[in-house]
Amino acid sequence: MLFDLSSTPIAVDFLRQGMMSQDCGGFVAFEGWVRDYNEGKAVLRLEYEAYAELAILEGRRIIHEALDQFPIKDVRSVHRVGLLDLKEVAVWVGVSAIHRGEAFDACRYVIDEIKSRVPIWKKEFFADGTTAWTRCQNCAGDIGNK
Amino acid sequence: MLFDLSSTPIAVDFLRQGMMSQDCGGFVAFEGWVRDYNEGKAVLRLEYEAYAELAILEGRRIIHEALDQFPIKDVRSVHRVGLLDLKEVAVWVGVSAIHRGEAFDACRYVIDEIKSRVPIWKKEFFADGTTAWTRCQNCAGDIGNK
Amino acid sequence: MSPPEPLVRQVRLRYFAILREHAGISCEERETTSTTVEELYGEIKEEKGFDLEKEFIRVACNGDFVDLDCSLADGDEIVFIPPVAGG
Amino acid sequence: MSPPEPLVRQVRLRYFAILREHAGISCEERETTSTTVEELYGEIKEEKGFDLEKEFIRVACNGDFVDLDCSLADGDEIVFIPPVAGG
Repeated sequence: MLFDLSSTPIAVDFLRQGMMSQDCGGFVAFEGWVRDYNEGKAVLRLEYEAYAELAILEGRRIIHEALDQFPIKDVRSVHRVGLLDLKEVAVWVGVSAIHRGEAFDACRYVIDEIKSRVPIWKKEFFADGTTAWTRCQNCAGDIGNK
Repeated sequence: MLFDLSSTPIAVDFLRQGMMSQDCGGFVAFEGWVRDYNEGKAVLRLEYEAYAELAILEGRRIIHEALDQFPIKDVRSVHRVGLLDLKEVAVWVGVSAIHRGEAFDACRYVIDEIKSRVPIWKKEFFADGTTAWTRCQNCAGDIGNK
Repeated sequence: MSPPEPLVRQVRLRYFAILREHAGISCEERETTSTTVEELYGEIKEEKGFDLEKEFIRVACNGDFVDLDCSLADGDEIVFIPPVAGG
Repeated sequence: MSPPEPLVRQVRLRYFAILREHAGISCEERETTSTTVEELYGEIKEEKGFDLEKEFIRVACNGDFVDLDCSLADGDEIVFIPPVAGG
């Protein structure tokens, strides 16, 4: 389980405990939370839709890239799919390493790449009754919502 | 409780849940774990000793610096004191923000500053029966074990 | 001598997210005379009224990303991938 | 006219970590003729045999960091802070 999709709440504490190791000195985790506001409108909930087979393939590629590029011990990530309420964890990335600088760098690499490359889409349900598939922030070639 | 010392295990999941907010999109956490090896020798356990009053004062200063310097929502940190076993969490830093880049930057700032400025010392108990107060990595003016 | 390429290819299309909602279906089998995925996207875009230009999509063929100029073969499963904004 | 500074000051010293172990005590009251914390560190270093040069320590007076050239006052609580390697 290096990268996976989950249709149930992400068990963040279970995941981090599963990475605990006595030969690592540092652990960095990122969590993406469902936010109540986007593009100037109040958001009530979200739906994530994935092209699951390719999302898992591409997610695992990103994990392997991180393992190749950074001197880290372990890296894992889970992305939610389906309907999510406010404050739920939409995506989690955990990285363990001997030194913390590399854990920070690898964690940031993984979340940036996931957000720009993995085929998962977000539909926002606004308080005014409208919905929208969130506009791409990557079209201009940058890697988006950093 | 922006920065605190704890003589009992750090309740990481309780702390992160206490920071969950529906107006934040990203959360970054750092955990320093007790490692079984340092300077070429097997480590059995650690002891952290703090100059508690000044550690708390300086730790809270660092937190306020982070809140001033980065557009983040919240930042908190806890450092253990006393005897720790392998794999225990020695220090935890959590940062919530609207955008993830700033959460990463602030989290890294806080842990780097804590490690170089807060008067907490680490004594290592080695498998060969010797002990050592860990050598300073900051003497040459850099900020150490990045 | 190998047989000539058929003029009509049978492909399977799957739609996700905004394209699924625009198309009103999540998959379809279709016969096409397009020879590349780029040509196929032009065909579908016009038929369904998609407003995403081809510069903004990526394409998967048989479960992995391919370039827009990738040739179509009979039996291919094609997915047009609208811009991703996960997390 | 304020009274002249006394030649001898009563200060309280606390020791932590490697300095505590080297000194064999965690605090002491002492009378000193040193007029700055730097001078006081030289006095203590020689008496206790500390091997940490003053360039590698920081000093706290009455609960907060001060510079090495900070003047000593009667009743001050002084802590010499060996290099930190927390986390």
